[in-house]
Amino acid sequence: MDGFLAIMRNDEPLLTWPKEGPTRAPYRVMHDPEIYRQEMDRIFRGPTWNYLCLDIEIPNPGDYKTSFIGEVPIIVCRDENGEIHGLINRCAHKGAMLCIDPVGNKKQFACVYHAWTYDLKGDLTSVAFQKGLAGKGGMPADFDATKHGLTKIRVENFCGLIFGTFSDQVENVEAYLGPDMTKQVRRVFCKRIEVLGYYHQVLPNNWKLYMENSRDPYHATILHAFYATFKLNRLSMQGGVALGKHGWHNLLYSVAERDIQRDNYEGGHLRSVIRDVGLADSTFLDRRQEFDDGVTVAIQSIYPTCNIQQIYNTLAIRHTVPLGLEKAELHWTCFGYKDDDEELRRMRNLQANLIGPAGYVSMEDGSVGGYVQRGIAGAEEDAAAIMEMGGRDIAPQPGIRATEVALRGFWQAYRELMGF
Amino acid sequence: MDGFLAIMRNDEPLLTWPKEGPTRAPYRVMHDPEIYRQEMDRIFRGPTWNYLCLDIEIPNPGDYKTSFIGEVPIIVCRDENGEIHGLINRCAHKGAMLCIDPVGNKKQFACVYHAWTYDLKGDLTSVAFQKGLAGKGGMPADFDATKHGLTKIRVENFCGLIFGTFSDQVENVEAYLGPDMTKQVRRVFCKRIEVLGYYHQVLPNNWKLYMENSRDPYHATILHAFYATFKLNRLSMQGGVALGKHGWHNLLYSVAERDIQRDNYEGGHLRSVIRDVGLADSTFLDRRQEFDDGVTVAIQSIYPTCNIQQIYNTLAIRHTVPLGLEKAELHWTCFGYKDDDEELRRMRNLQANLIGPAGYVSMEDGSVGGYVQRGIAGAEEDAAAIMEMGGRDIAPQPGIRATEVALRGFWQAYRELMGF
Amino acid sequence: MDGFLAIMRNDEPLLTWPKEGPTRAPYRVMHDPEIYRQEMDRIFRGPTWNYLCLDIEIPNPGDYKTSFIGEVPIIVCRDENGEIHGLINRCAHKGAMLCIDPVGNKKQFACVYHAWTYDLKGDLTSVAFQKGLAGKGGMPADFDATKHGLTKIRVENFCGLIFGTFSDQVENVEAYLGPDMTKQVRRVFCKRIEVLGYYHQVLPNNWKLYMENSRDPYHATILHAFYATFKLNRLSMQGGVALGKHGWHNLLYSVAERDIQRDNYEGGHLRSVIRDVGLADSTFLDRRQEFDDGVTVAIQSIYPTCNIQQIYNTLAIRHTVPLGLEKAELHWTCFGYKDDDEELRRMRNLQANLIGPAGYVSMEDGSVGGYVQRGIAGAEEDAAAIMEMGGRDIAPQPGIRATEVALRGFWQAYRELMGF
Amino acid sequence: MAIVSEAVHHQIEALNTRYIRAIDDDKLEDWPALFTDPCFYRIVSRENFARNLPLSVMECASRGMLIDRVTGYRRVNVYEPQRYTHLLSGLVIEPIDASHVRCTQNYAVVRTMVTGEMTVFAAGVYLDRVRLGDEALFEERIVVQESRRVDTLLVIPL
Amino acid sequence: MAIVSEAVHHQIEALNTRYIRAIDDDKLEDWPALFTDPCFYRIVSRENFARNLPLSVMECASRGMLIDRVTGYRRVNVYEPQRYTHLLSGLVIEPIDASHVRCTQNYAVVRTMVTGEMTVFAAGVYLDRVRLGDEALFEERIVVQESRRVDTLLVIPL
Amino acid sequence: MAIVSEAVHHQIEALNTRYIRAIDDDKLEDWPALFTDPCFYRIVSRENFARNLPLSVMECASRGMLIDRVTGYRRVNVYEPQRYTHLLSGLVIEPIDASHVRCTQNYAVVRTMVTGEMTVFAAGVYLDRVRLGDEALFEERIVVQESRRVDTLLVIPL
Ligand code: FES
Ligand code: FES
Ligand code: FES
Ligand SMILES: [Fe+3]
Ligand SMILES: [Fe+3]
Ligand SMILES: [Fe+3]
Repeated sequence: MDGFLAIMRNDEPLLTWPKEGPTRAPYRVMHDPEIYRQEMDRIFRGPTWNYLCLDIEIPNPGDYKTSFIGEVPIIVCRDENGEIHGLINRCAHKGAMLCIDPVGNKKQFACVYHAWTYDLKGDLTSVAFQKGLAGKGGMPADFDATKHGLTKIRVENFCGLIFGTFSDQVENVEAYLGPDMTKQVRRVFCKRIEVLGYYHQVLPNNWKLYMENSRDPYHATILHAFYATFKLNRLSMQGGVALGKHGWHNLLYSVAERDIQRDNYEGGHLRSVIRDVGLADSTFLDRRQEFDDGVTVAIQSIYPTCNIQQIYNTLAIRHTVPLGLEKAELHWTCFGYKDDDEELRRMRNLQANLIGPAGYVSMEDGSVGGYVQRGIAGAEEDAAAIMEMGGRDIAPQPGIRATEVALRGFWQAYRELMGF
Repeated sequence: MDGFLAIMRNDEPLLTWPKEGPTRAPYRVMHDPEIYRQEMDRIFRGPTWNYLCLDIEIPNPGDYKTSFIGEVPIIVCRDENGEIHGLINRCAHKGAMLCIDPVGNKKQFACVYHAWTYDLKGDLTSVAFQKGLAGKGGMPADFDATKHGLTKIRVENFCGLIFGTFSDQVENVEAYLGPDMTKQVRRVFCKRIEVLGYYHQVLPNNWKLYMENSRDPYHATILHAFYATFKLNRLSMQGGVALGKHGWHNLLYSVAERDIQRDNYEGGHLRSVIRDVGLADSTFLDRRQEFDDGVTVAIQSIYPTCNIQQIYNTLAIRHTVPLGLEKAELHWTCFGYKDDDEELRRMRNLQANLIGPAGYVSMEDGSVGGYVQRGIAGAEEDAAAIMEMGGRDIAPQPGIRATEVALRGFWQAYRELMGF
Repeated sequence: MDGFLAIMRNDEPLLTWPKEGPTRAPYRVMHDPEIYRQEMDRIFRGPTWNYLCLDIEIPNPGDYKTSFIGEVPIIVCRDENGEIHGLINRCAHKGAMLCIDPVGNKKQFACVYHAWTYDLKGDLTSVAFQKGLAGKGGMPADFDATKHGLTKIRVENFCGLIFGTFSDQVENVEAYLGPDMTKQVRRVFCKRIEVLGYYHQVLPNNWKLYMENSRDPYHATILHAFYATFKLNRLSMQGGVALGKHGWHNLLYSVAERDIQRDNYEGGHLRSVIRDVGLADSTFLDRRQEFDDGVTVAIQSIYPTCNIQQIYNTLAIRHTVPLGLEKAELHWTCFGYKDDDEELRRMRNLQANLIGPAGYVSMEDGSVGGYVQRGIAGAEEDAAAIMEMGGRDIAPQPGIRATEVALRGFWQAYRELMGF
Repeated sequence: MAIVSEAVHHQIEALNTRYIRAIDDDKLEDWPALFTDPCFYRIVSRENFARNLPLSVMECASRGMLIDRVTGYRRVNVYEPQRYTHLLSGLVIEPIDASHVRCTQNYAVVRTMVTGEMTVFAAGVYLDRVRLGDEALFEERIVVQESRRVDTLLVIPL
Repeated sequence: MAIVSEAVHHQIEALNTRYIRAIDDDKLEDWPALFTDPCFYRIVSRENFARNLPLSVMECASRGMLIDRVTGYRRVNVYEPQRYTHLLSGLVIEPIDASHVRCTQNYAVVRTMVTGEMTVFAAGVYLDRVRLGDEALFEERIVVQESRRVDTLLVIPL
Repeated sequence: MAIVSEAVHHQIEALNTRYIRAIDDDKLEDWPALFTDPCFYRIVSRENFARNLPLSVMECASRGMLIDRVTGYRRVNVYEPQRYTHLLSGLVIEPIDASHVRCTQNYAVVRTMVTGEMTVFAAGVYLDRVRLGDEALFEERIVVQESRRVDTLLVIPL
C-alpha cells in the first residue's frame, strides 16, 4: 500500500474534513487502514513528544526499559555517566528486537541473532567475526561501524518523565507543553515518587477513541456511574479545563468538596445517579487531601498518547499504544511518593480499586471504546462524531466542565499533523 | 483505502467480469478487500431490502431487537403507537452502540457514554447538561436537537417479517419480491407463528458463498448425504425453481412423495447414497404434511442475505451477516405455529436434529464454505466458478431441479448492483 | 486491491530498492500487503520450482499428498501408470477444496460439494446429473468436459523429490538447480530413504525471514548457543558456501572435526559459548560419520522455500509456506535410509532432539523470526537490513563461513522476480 | 450442598471419565452405552435455555438416537477431521432419591483440526440426572453452551 | 508435600466447587460468604506479584468490600454481558496448623460474551489460606494472573 | 475399567500434581525427579503417533536427558519468557501388575508470554506407565499432542 501511498502523498489528502471543522470527527479515521499507516508517519514519527517511561524506572547505569512510539519498539536506557538514551529496539544488522524483557540491566546490548553489540549509547562496538576467521570472510575493510549504530531518537527528561521524539524540529518538552501544562506536571511530580505497580489493558478500539475518552470530562460522571452515585466526581463540582499548545494538550480538574449545583444530578434522571445503592465497606474510599489546591480529580492529556492522572490519592501515568487499526494497549504506571506514611500507602492501595481494568470508575472506558468501534462499523463516508458541548472554539474554559473543548483541541492537532 | 476508492469510483470498476456473464463468478470477489468495501456501499447500503427480525419478536411498545445490514448495526423497535422503526444502533453524538443486549424493552434509548437520549422513533429528546451547569458550558444556543437524532432507515413489515433499507429509491417489499415470491412468503407465514429458538453459526467463508449455497438445489442431495440416503430429498423428486425480480430472489422446492426417477440414485455411484446405513431410532423423522401443496422442502432466497426455510416441519428464517472478508455469521430463527398441537411441537423439536450447526442435512454447509474459501486461496486473476447446470439463462424452471439458474440470478443481481 | 494492482503493474514498481543493491533488504518487504500479493504472483506463480513432497510418500497408484505453492493448495498424486501429477486442490466447478486429508489414497477425486469427479490425471470424468433428470436440467449439450478438468501444474521428480511450477518457461529442475546443487541433492538422496516423521511449526514472521535464516551460516553458531557450547558447529570449523543459479540456491557446509581456529570462540566473549555448562547424558549426541566427505552439517536452500538439511545424522526437508503477511508454516519431513541398522535408527531418533520446534539447535529460529518481525514494526520507509559479511558480491566462497553471500543471492533472485 | 457418599462420588467421576474417554479417544461407539434407554441428551445454547426456548443444537430421546449420531459421524456427514479434548471442573452432586442424583459441572472443549488449528470450541455446564447402580448411567445430560455461537459445525457430541 | 487428611481434602474441594458455582452460575451474591471477615482477596498480575509491587487489579480486605464488588457488578458498572467458565487443576494443600491450610492450584477462565465470542480470559494460580471448620472458608485468596494484560475490563471476580 | 485402590489413586494424583507444580511454578529442577531412571519421556504429535512414526518433538531416555532439557531451558536456549498453566481431566488408571499402572488423562496447556499474550498452546492426552511405591514415579510419559502444529517453539516440557 505504501507504494500507492507514496503517490498519493503528493496528491490530495486521503480525507476531506467536514466543513464544521474540529467540532466533527469523521468515523472513517477509526477504521481506514491507509489513514492508520499515515498516522504512524505523520503523528508518531512527526513533531510530537511521546511518553516513554519514568527516570526512576532506570535508576542505575545499564538499566533499561522498553516502550513504543506508535508501533515502533523503543529502548530507553541509562549509560555509565547516568545519561539517558532513546534507541529503536531494532538491531542495525538485520532488524532483530534487541531487548525482549520489558525491563533489565545490561552492560551492553548484544543481539542474540549474530551478536552485534552496542554500547549503552547505541553505538556499534563489536561485529562478531568482523575480521572473519583465519583471514577469510568477515566484513569489508571499509565497513564503518560508526555508521551502523542503533537508530537514536531525541529524548528529554522532564520532571522525571522521559519523552522521546523522532523529530529534530519539534521544540523542547517544556515549550511543547507550555506554561499551564508544565505547571500541572510539576504539581504531580513535586517530590520523589515510587512506582506501586502496572496495569496493561487491551482496548478493543482504535487508539484515538481512548485519547478522546481521556479528554472528555463530559462522559466521566455519566458513564462512570460510581463517580456520581458516590459523589466522587460530578460535573456540578467546581472545576474546569486548561489547555496547552492551543489545544494539543489539556488538563481536566475538579474539586469534590465544592458541589455548586447538586440538584442537577439529584433532580435529574441520569442512570448514573443510582439512588438506592450503598457501600458495605467504604474504607477503600478513605482519602487524604494531599494537594493544597483542593483539586480531587485531575486528568491531564499530553499529545498524542500520554495521560497523567490524579484521582483522589491514586496517581498514574497512562500510555496508549496502538495495536493495529482496531486495538490498542493502555499501559498504566501507578505511583505514590517516597515519603508516604503507612496510612497513605494503604489508602493508595485500596483506592486502586477505583482505577485500572477493574476500577470502579475506569473499567467502563474499556467497554465503551468497543461500543463506539462497533457502533461506527460500516458507517457512511460522511458520518462523523459531533463535539459542540461548551461551544465550537478551542480556548481554555476555567470554570466550565460541561465541555468538549479538549476533544476539539485533540482533533485540531490531528488535522494539523495529518494535513486533513 | 476509501480515499483511493473515492478516486477509483469515477474510474473503471475494480473488476472486469468474464465474458461468459452470470455463468461465471470470479473467485476474486471472495477475497478482495476493496470489493468487500464496495459491497457494503453498493449492496447493503444500496437498493436492497434486508431482513431484520420478526414483528412478533418485538410485540410490545418499547421492545427492540438488534440486527445488522451488512456491517452496520441496526435497532428495530416498536414505539408507543405500535409502529415499528429501524435505526442505526449508533449514538448521534460520538457513535457509541446504544443497544448491547440483542433484545430488550426500553422506554427510550439512553446512551451509556454521555446519556444522550432518544425516543422510540429515534429522535433526540435530551442532551445531558445541554444547558451546562450554573449557566456555564453546555451546547450552543443554536444547537438543533431535531438535526441530531439517530439515523433512521426505511422499514417495512411484510407478513410479519421486518425488512429494512437505506435506499429511498427501492420499491416497496411486495414489489421488490414480486408475485411468485410473495406467494411463498404468504404460504409459510399463513398464520400466527411462534419462535422456537435461535442458532448462530460462524461460517469460515465470505458471505456470498453461503448465499450461493442456499440457492443451489444441485448440492443439496449430494453434499448432504443424509437427504439422499434416507430419501428425504433427491433431485429425482418432483420440484423446481421459481424466480423473483428477474432472478434476484428464488424458491427451490421439492416433493418427497413424488420420486420420478429413483434409479438415478440407486443405480448411480454417488457417495451420497450410502447403502448399508440405517437409523436405530427414526422417530426424529416423524413428520406431518402441513401444507396442502405437498411440498416437503422449500428454500427461498430473498436478495441479498435472507432465506426462508421449510424442511419438512422445520421452519426457519436464516439471515447471513458478513464478519469481514472471509467470515460470516448465520443467524437462524426457528419457528412453529401458535396453534401447533403437542405432537407437532414434538415433531418440530426432534426434526431440528436435521438443521442448524449440528443438523444432519445442514451441518455440511458450514464446512463446505470453508473448503471453497481455502480451495480458491491464491487463485489466479482469471479463475472463476462455472454455473451452467440447467442452461445459461435466467428464467423460472418449474419442473427442473438439476439447475444452477438461481445462482446465475444471484450473480446477475450482484453485477447490476456492483456495476461489474 | 488487485484492481489497483492491475493499474500499478504497468506503472512503476511498488518499491525502489536501495542503491547498495543485494547487500540491503528494505524492511517494507516484510510487512507490505501489496508486495505480499505480488509475491504470490511473481515468485510462487512465476518461474520457480517449488518443493511439494517425496515420491516415496505416494508409492502406490491413487496415493496423494497435499501441499502448497505459496497460498495455492496443491494435490500431488500418482496415477494408475505410476506417473505423478500436480493439480490445484480446487474443484473446477465452484472451487471447493477436493482433498481435505493431507494424505490418502483415491481411485478418483470426487468433490463432496456436487460430486464432480476427476481421474488421477485431473481430467473431469463425471458431472453428477450432467444429463439432468427425466431429460430436464443438466448441463448444456455443448458442455465440454475436457475443458473443465483440474488445473494441472508442471511437476518433476528429481532424486525422489517432487517439485512443481506454474511456469512453462522455467528450465527443468536439474538445470534450475545447476551442477553444484544437484551434486548435493544426489549426495543426500544417494539411496532409498524412509520417512521418520513430520514437524509443523508456525513461525510468527514473514516467510522470507525464515528463508534468510536458513541461508545464514553467520547466525547458526551464535544464536544457537548449543552448537558452539558443545562444539557441534562453529564458524571456526572448516566449511564454506556453494551457490547455484548465480545465487538463487546455495549450500552451507561444515566439518566438525576440523576446527581451524578454536580460540576465536574460547578467547572471545560470545554468549554462545557457555563455559560452565555440561550435559548429564550426551548419548543423544552419539553419531556416526555416514558421508565420506566428512561434512557434518550441510544446509541447502533451493529457491524459493525449500531446504534440505543434514545435521549430523538428522536428515530433513523443510518446506516453508506463507500464512499471510506476518505468519508462515514450516513443514519438516524427517527421514533416514531404508538400510539403517538399529543403532543408526536410534541415533537419528535421539538426535532429533537437536531439530524441530523443540530442537536444541533449531528452536531459536522460531523465536528470532518473531524478534525481527516485531523489531521492524513501523520501520521508516528507507530502513533496511544490511548484509556485507563476506563481501558485497555474489560468488561461491569455498573456504569461507563468516559470510552472508547466500543471503545476497536470495535477494538478488527476489529482485529479478519482483522487478525491484 | 447435600452430602453424597464417597462411593457415589466415585461412580459419578468414573461415569464422567468414561464419557470423556469415549469421545476424546475417538471411541464414540462406547458413548451411547453411558446413557439409560430412553434417555435425554440435549445440547442447547444459554440463549435458548435461559428463555426456555425448546430449540436444541442436538437432542436425543433414546439410545437409538445417540447411536444414529454416531452413525452420522462415522458414515454419513461430511466435515473436516477433528478431535476434542474435554476439561471438567466444579462438580456438584445433589441426591434426588436413593438411586438418583443431580449433577452440575463445568466443561470446556478444545477442538483440534487436522490442520493443527486449535480453538476453545465450547464451554459451559453439564446438567445431569444420573441413575446410580452397579454402574451409574446418564438418564439426562443437558449440555448448556455459554456461547450462542457454534463455529462452522458441530458433529461430535460435547 | 505434607499430607492432609481425606476430610480436609474434601472440605477444600467443596469450598472451591462452591466458589466456581457461585461465579459461573451467576449467583455472585453467594460468593462473599465463602470468605472469612475480615479477609484478603486480591487479583494481581505475575508482573507485579513477582516484583512485590503492591498494586492489585482488585483488592478486598473485608466481606463488605467483596459485597461492594457484587453491587458494582449488579447495579453500578457498565459492561457487556458476559459469563465465566472456571477450570481448576493441580491442587496442593499444605497444613499450617490444626485449623488452617495453605493451598496452591491452577485456574483458567473462559469468558463468553453475549455475542458468543469466547476467549481464555485469565489463567494462573490461586494462592489460598483457608480456615478449616464445619465448613472451610478463605481467609486469603490471591489470584495471580500469569498474563500482565487484561482484555477490555474485569468486572466479575476471578 | 479395572478398579485400583483409593491409595493408588491418590498416589497418581499426587504425582500429577507435583508434575504440574514443578513446571507451572517454574521449579523445573524438580521435574526430572518425578521419573525413574532410566525412563521414557516423549512429546509426539497425533499425526506421527497414529502412524507409528518414530519422530518425536522431544524424547528423553534417562533422567540425565531430562536434566539436560532443564539446562537447555535455563542456560543455553534463546526464547521469549513464557509460563504454562496446565489443566488436567479424565484420568483413567489401569493396573498392570502389583507395582505398575497405566494411566490415560487429558491435558491442556495455556501458554502466557511476557507480553501478556495467552494461547492454548497444547492439548491432548498423557499416556503414562507409572511405578508405584512409597511415591509413584513415571517410568514412561508419552505426551500426545492432538495438534500437529507447534506455535513458534517448544522449550518447556509439557
Ligand atoms: S540481527 Fe542483530 S546481529 Fe544480526
Ligand atoms: S456517544 Fe452517546 S451520548 Fe455521547
Ligand atoms: S464445487 Fe466441486 S462439484 Fe461443485
Ligand atoms: Fe472515563
Ligand atoms: Fe446445503
Ligand atoms: Fe538457525
